[in-house]
Amino acid sequence: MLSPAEIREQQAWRRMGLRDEEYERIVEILGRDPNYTELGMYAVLWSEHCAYKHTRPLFKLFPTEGEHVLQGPGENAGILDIGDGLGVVFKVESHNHPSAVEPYQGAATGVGGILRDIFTMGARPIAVLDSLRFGELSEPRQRYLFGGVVSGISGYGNCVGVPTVGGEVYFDPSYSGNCLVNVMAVGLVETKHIATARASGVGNPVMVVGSTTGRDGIHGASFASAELSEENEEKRPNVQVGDPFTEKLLIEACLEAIRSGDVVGIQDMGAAGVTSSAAEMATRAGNGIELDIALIPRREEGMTSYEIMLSESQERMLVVPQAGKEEAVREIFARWGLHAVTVGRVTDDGMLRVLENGRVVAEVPARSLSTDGAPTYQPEARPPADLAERQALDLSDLPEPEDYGEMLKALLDSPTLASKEWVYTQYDYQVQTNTVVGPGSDAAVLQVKGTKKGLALTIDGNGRYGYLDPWTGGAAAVCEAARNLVVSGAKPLGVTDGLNFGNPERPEVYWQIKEAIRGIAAACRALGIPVTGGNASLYNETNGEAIHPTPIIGMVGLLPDVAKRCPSTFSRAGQAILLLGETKEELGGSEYLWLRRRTVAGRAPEIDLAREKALLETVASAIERGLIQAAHDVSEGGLLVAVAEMCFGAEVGCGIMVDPPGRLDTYLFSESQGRVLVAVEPEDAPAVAAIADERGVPWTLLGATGGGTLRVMRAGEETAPVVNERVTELKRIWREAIPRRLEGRDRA
Amino acid sequence: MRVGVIVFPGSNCDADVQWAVEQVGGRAEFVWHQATSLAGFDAVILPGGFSYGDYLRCGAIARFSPIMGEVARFAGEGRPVLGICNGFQILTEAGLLPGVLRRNAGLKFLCRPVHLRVENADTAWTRGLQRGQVLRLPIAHGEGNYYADPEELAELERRGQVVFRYVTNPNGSVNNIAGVCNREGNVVGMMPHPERAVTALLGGEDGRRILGAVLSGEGVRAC
Amino acid sequence: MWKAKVEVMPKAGVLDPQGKAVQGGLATLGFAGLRDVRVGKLIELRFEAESREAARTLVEEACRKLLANPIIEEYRFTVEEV
Amino acid sequence: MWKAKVEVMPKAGVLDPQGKAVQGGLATLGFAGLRDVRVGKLIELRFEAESREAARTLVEEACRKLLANPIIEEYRFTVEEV
Ligand SMILES: Nc1ncnc2c1ncn2[C@@H]1O[C@H](COP(=O)(O)OP(=O)(O)O)[C@@H](O)[C@H]1O
Ligand SMILES: [Mg+2]
Repeated sequence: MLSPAEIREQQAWRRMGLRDEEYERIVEILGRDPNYTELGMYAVLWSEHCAYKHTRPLFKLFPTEGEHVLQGPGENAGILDIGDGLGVVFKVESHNHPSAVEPYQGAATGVGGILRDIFTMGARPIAVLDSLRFGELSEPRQRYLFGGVVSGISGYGNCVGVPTVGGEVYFDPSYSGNCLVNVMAVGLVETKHIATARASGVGNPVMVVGSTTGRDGIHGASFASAELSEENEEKRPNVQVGDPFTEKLLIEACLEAIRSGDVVGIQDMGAAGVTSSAAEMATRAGNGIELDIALIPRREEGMTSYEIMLSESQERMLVVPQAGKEEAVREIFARWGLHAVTVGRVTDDGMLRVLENGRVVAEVPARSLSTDGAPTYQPEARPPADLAERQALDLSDLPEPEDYGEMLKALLDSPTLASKEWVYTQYDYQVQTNTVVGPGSDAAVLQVKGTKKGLALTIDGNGRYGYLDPWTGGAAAVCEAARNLVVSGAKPLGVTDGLNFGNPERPEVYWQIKEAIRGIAAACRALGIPVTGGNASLYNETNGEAIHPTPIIGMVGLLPDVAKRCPSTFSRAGQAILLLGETKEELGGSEYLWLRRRTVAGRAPEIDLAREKALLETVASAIERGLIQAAHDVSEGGLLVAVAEMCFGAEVGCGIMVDPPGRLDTYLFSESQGRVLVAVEPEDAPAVAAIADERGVPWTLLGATGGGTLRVMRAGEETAPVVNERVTELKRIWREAIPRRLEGRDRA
Repeated sequence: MRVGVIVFPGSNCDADVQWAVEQVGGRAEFVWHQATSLAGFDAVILPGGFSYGDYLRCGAIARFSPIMGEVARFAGEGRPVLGICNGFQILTEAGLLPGVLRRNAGLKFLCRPVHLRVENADTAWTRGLQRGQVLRLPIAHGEGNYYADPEELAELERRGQVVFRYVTNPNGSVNNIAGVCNREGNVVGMMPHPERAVTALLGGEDGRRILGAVLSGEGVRAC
Repeated sequence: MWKAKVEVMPKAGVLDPQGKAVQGGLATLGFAGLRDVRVGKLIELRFEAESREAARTLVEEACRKLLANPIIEEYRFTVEEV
Repeated sequence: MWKAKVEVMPKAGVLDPQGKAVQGGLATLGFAGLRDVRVGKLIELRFEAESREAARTLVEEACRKLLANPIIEEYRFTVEEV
């Protein structure tokens, strides 16, 4: 470890990712030069990953209040009140960089980390959702990453016994060098047992519980805050290995300890390990913490104070029990085979004081380390120079497809649109016996035992829209998530956002971040859905190439009566199919355009928030009145793909009649927002139309369910359908698209 | 009827089994793996999950838990014992059921509904069913690939110890075996999860008959 | 202090899907001439024992009781003093 | 025909939950004096190659590309003619 003088001489902070002015700020705070351990602590906690230096100033744009909000941003996760003395705790977290390096463990520890954010609030985790982005499956490396990430999530989630009930997967070359792995976890808490992450009560002991501390993941947070490149290859931290078995024990032990009433505060050790949990817990309570690292149980010999303070060993928590209750807490953990060791106490001086065998090795104001104390930046923001070029799209030299049936098959065979069964059958989506609607629908629906209620969960985002127009990318993600909940019969209650972008120090990236956040905020305000927390992952770049700006929205909704959930697929013949909303000539950023041209171009589909709201109200009201037999939102792939998906569930075909004013491909494959397909009993169609009319929502009677084929007719040409394909064949292609690519098979 | 649900470190279907038993009108209580008595219980269920993380072989470590001696005694008295998924694996490792469960042939964890044919309706847990009847139950396992060596297998078939067979084999199990019982028929192990299929809301009720067999007293009478 | 190296391999005659998968994987990577792949476990133990004899007895018992399942696996081991 | 024995073990310092679980399991079984357990993979390959040199090159490449994950595992191997 370098001396303070050597640190200055070598400008060692730069290697740790700190700027010169940040180092000077540390000197100012301390009134002296930091020692090596202290410098490391600041470096990690002031990393983008921990401190949100570039995004924090923008978060104030989000609406964070609402009648259901029990806990907004600021704690480990947000909480929504669902009545009956229960709260839903939820949050999303990214594990992009670790997964790009070691997909299995990167994704596995991502699941472990976000689950700890949930049970640290006193909630039992009840669901996981995963939002994934990879490059194209034609590349062997992408197949390796995809397979590894999915089995990592499966390996961890299944073992801890939390069902993975939903998610999304997109494939686009922009993610080739930087896959995205965002995981959302959801928990249920009795509101009287909500725990906080505050180190309250001067003199209370501070305990380390769970796993032992090793040298893994040191500087993981800084690593997550830098671009991936060849040069920083050897800077890669020791990869953290997840131990879901220990996590399962930790869940049970922590929940038991919290319920016992003996615990004052509890916080998981995530990025930046004990440094971050101690600094944050102390800061939230306005106190200090003193701890002796010699007391922390470790699994390796000869660890330095620096290593112990920065280790990101998994499955650990910091617990502040009531003074005198250490033994009771220790016993609870011992019963679960876990250690709980007193390592320090809460002080009144606001300092995070680190001792090693009684000798002070670091001493800094806790607040200065915490998110509140870190510097913030609002660098220059400027639209990309080629924005106009990106948004230009001339269809005149794109002839309409000759065979619409083949075009539909090509779309269903696109891995982005295809069935994700290969993914979710690897997840235990039923453990805990709450899963009423599992993966494969618009939203997952869980029953809430002991009540009639249901929770609906979804996670959505589209990086291509973000690339063409980041405001729209943000707003569209919110609207799609809300639509997915509403078509399932739920009322959206709250949002957690996952912001995935490139290097914020580049003006066009910072512009994307700002625009996306503005878009999310505007949509949340318009739809009346508060944001209760989220995560930002920046520096998703490889060798100077940024990912598409990819804001992701996780959303939770409530069904007063879970028995009234609405399915997303046709159940039988003879029902009328209505399209609610308007189809515009919007091929920009569509999967169709990608398949035909391999380009992401044009204007992102337009978002009209007032119309979106009217649409959601229409659907909600029609479902509420029992008029809807099935409802499905129209998203990537456009209208025809959405119709096909509705056929697949029970293998019920349909015929639809179209009469587009312009090109037929634009009508069938445009990804216009604000559209929902519904199946209704014929006699109910007028009532549904009336509800739509009342709210000014355009509607179209498209056709009817029935038969074993999917048929598309142009008005006036009923005898010569432009599409006439067997549903079973379409479904086969759609189900096979991903496995066949992984197994190197051609489309049969 | 009191059902003891054994909780090993890493069990994660324990609460599900308790809930399911209650749904079919029984009472279930947890028994910690370090307990040494099953006094007062009429039946015992070893639930699914990942005992000790299943890091070595599924069920290999759990079978040494203190309670397992008592489970063996309980089973030896002819009383009903059911192992579901990880519980089945533990029972085979403990030698209370024949065979072993290997990694799925596809090497992937597999969660989905399957169809099972009832092969033996005379066990403590299948009295409520009919031979040849087809049930729909969910599976969720990475190591459900049943194996017994050829002689043992022939014996099992001869004695009717195969309780359930997959209609379509999802995992490579020999003879499509999804569940087996001991010679006496009071100890049954199965990979599918009956506790996940006890209400229509969760997608099916076929599991009720299995859990219910013991509760109605039929299972106890069977022995 | 003793160190034991325990090798647990699928028994001959028992299908080894993992070995098959690795074989397939290596073949796609262009490993020509591959005839057979078997995948097993390697377990390294460090422990105290009075004598080589005692050390072997301990490991033998660990194998029989826990480390290998005789229905599908076979084991062998070496011990050395360290 | 050549036979290679590849040993893949978790790197020192990397958490080995399997090893930890086995250690705990053996302890409950009464295996006293156990200090450390690590669990890895043992892969046996049989294949054709021109020479020992060629055989080693093939296996080395198989290890790097597929059999071991260099970020968390280390490997060593032996080859012999059979
Ligand atoms: N990574 C995944 N994990 C779990 N479920 C997934 C995953 N990807 C997709 N799914 C399931 O497939 C459904 C369809 O996915 P998607 O087409 O993205 O839905 P939507 O457009 O309605 O959001 C999802 O709602 C989800 O239930
Ligand atoms: Mg949808």
